[in-house]
Amino acid sequence: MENRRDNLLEALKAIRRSIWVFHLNTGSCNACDIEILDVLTPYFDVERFGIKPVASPRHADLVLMTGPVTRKTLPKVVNALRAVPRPRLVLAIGACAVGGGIWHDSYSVSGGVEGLKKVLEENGVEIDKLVYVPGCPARPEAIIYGVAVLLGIAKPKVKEEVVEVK
Amino acid sequence: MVDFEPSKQDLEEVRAQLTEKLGHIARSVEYVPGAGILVEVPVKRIREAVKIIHNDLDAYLRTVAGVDERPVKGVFSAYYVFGLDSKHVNIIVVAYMDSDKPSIPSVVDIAPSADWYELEMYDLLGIRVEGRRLYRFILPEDWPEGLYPLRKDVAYNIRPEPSLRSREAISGPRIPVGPYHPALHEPEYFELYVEGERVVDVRYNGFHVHRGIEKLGESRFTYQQVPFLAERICGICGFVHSVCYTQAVENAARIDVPERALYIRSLVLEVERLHSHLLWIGVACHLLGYDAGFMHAWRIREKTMVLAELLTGSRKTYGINLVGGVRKDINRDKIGKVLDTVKWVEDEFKKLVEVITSVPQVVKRATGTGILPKHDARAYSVVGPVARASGLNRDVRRDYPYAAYKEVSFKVPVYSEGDNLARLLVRVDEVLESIEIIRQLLDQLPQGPIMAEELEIPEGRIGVSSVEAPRGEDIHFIITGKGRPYRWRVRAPTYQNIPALKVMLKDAPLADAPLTIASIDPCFSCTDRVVVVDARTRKRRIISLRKLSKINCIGCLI
Amino acid sequence: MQLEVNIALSIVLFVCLTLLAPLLDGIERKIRAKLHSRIGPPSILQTWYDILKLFSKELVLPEGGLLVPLLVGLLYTLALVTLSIIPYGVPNPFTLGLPDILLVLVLVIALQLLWTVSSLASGNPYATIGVFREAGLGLVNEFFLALSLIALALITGSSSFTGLVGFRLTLSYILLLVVLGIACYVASGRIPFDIGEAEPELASGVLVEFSGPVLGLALYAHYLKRLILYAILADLIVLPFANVLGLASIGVFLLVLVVLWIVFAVVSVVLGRSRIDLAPRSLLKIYTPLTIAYSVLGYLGA
Amino acid sequence: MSLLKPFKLIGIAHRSGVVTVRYPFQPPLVTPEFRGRIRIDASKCIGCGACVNACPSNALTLVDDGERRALNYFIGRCIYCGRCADVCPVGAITISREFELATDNIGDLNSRVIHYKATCSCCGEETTATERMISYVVSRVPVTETYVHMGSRCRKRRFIEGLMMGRGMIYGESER
Repeated sequence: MENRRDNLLEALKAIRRSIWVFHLNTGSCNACDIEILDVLTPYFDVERFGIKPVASPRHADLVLMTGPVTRKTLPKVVNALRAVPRPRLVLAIGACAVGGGIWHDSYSVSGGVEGLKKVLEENGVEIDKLVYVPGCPARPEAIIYGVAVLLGIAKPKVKEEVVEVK
Repeated sequence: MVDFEPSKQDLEEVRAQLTEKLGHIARSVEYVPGAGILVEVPVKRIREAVKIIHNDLDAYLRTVAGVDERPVKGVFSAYYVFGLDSKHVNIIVVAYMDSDKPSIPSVVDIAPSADWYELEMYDLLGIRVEGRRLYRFILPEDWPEGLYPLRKDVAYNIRPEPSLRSREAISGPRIPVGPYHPALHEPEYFELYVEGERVVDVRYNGFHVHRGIEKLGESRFTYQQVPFLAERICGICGFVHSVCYTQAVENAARIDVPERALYIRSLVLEVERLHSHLLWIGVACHLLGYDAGFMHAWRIREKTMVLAELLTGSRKTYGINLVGGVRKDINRDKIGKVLDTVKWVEDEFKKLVEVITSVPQVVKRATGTGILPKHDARAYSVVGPVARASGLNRDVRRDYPYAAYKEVSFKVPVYSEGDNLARLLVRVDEVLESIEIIRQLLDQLPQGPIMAEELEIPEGRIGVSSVEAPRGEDIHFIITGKGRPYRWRVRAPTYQNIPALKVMLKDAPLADAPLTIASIDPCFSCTDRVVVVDARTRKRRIISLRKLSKINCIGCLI
Repeated sequence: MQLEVNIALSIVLFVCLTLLAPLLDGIERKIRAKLHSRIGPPSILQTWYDILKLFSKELVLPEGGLLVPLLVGLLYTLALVTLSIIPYGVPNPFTLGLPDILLVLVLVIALQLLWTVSSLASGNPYATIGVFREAGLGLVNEFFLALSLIALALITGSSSFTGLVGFRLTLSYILLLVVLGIACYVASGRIPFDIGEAEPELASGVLVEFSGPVLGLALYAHYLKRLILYAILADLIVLPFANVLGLASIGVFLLVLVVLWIVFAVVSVVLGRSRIDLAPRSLLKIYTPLTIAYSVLGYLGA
Repeated sequence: MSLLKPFKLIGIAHRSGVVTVRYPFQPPLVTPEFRGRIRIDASKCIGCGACVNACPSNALTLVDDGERRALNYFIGRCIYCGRCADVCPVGAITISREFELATDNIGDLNSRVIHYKATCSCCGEETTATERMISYVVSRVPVTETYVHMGSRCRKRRFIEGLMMGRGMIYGESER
């Protein structure tokens, strides 16, 4: 366990200057996907962090996952994630991927990454680090911030808040 | 002010024509305000009716909605919505079917664009369509037989366990291309049947993004929540859907929407068109290997995204539409910013287009490729820039005016070549027209409230509404129910355009396929993957479109 | 004594050039970013970072087993060998008096062929299409590349780069340079001529099959190939003046090399990608008249 | 020269310069209108659930647990439409401009306001309303005070009793 965490930290360190990302659309409405494209274009230009998208999951250091994981894409998503070399780092982008989104309980989706996790477990595909990026769609800056959180450069700002009213 | 009404004279003319030609089969012909002329025919005679309306009257098939009306009327029904562009009126043919074993004759040989609608009726409602091949189309392969999600006795959140078969599919790649798995990037694909480098046939294997939206809108949501759901049908032209939905409800319930709200809707629709066309032009450049064009188109587009956020509060999925009006007003400060931005966009865009159209590879590869002849365009009832590039002069904004479009004047660009370059030029012209429309709208913006005061939505009304999306005509069909739509049928523009790809891709070189597929501007992420099948050996190879077009992926350009 | 200095210098230059290749790609990425109105990679070392990261990642063997990694290894070695025998602004001592123009020609064509072969070996379905496309374009391009290099030997009257030193520039030589320039541009797999292979295909076609170090090595070999092609061009420009410049010609050579790389990079940014049926035809249209022109002029001695 | 025309791009790039926003070292491209996560002011919230009814994506839910009732906000599912803020009767919900919400722990994305249910002044059982809701109603419409402190069952009984007494029926007969 301890060993694994060290490995993960080391791997995160190794990719800090050069992060190759693979975009995995699991049935999203495209809004998050165009925001992902947006971070590559002049205004946000993530190449300034050494981030570069790749066409094959084999080359990927990080998977950008969008969409609620529809029933039809489910087997293919599992296959794609299996093809990613360890450590598998996943950024779940947008309300759909994080919590199933507006259609979280519809008949043809599996409710985002939480529903996917179960299927992945059954099929023996492990995810080493998963970071959630809420937003509908997640704005380009939020995606950049999410990558920073994943790499451990930024600390998550959001905390669970429970207030009791008497 | 309700949606556009056809003139009395046109209406009478069409009604007289219908009574004359359909008199012997129609049970009734009546005008339903907010929807169109409703013609009821016996289910056995639907083919005759469609033949007369589609071929003799020259109307376009806009959508078909199958409805489970058993709880209300004890029947299944099918609504065929035709548009008579020249008279600005819809003709809705309805046929009622037996509640136990619903079936209806196929009309696909008369109107080829009915193909998908019939498959969908079969798949989601269990209506048998006689006289054609039926197969699983939208639902996943492991979905249980006999469970039809759009039927009223099926819960919206039913989740049958995925079968063992699909589990096997998970545990091994289905098509042996090594670790390169199918559907890695985007979840839709086309199957191109090729001989050598020549495409001989195309099959679309899609609907991976089917999220059960229509069912959700009919069950979990309320009238005022559906606009937010509708907006998420498509993340690129979502506002079109929310406008279309709210208009359909307003039409059905005859709600008076304040004029200022209509202007704001039109304004935001045009801003959305700007961003969408700029996005498309960028992606087209990228597909042609001209990444500088892609980057600069998106640089210009970014300003429209910031503008959209200023106007609505969100960069995408704006969320300002409600039945009866809009939620966010604009003020003088914002108007000034809008005008500044569109001026800037106009200048920069003109400069960029001049450069893009001078790049020899872009021009050479777009000219004469992916041709859609006019008669095929007509047969497939294609919409939007695809139709206009093939010489069909159709634009919902002019033919069925909605929101504030009857108050502004604009040109509808039409080209007759039908190739990829024509579709590019249509969109370039439309960007400039949109900017003009935005200026006119802001110039005439009326004062007043932005939300209707009375909102009463009676049950059992029919409403049809159409909006010209950046990709073409979007159409929503609604039957009102208690607290929420009883039936909500959405037909996105791409739905109408994809079947026409068969014609555009046939006999074309493989290298042109990506650009041609992209040229109909399907939500582009849906077009990323093709299966290439060798027509002679039936061998399947999966390749990504990106590679096909020799594009390393956006990454390699930075 | 002179020879030993020369050898030492050549070794130093060889090492510098191997290190320079990814660096030049880093500069190219920075320039491309500027033309896109954005910042681009954090530094010109970015390509190096990418390669080093790939070496630190695990190697997942493709289904074809060791064949593909071995081919990539061979490719890289071949690239290094080719780089070691080209002159660096001054005649290279490693050629040992062999006819090095022809040697370089054979090695460059071998390098191109090896790319194609690795394409086939990867068993990637896409690569098959790519190989045929490349064959179409390569047939035209490599033919003219070979023809020009042979013509070069004939015009200068020597089959070695040494023969170029002090060569008086003629019109035919300049035309020949133009043809070679275009041929090298096309051979380096740049837009609009990357249709068949090169970066898009080999970077994602063959490379899609594996990850980690092998991918890094293949990318590295690709940049080296580019460097070799441009270095040959730079030599042809600089060598005629080598006797005037003396040792400074090494500096001029490096400068010309960098400038060529940058100019080619800019050209590839402002153009789009051609199509397999268009590209060979347009190349033929350019090559044929130029080749005839330099042949005639060369025969006349102009 | 039309061949040189594509090179005009260099001019375009030069004129526009580098446009990149250097977020996170520069402020993000956020306009004042931007809708980020919502904030629920627990001191104002009365736990009525109007926001829950309006929320299209079920990001806001009411969870009853014995005497407690929690208003749960799951940021991960929120679509940032701001409808909750529109319908809140007491203005407890405000829309912030926060968007830096990424985290590796999904629990961080929950926030909860826990209310206590009022007890029926008659039978002492928990009612369906929270204490805050009752004081809100009382402050608005003081006349309802007698009924408002009762659970729905007792309220119904008391009402029927009142009706019967008014008609001169005997007290207690209403209990079947």
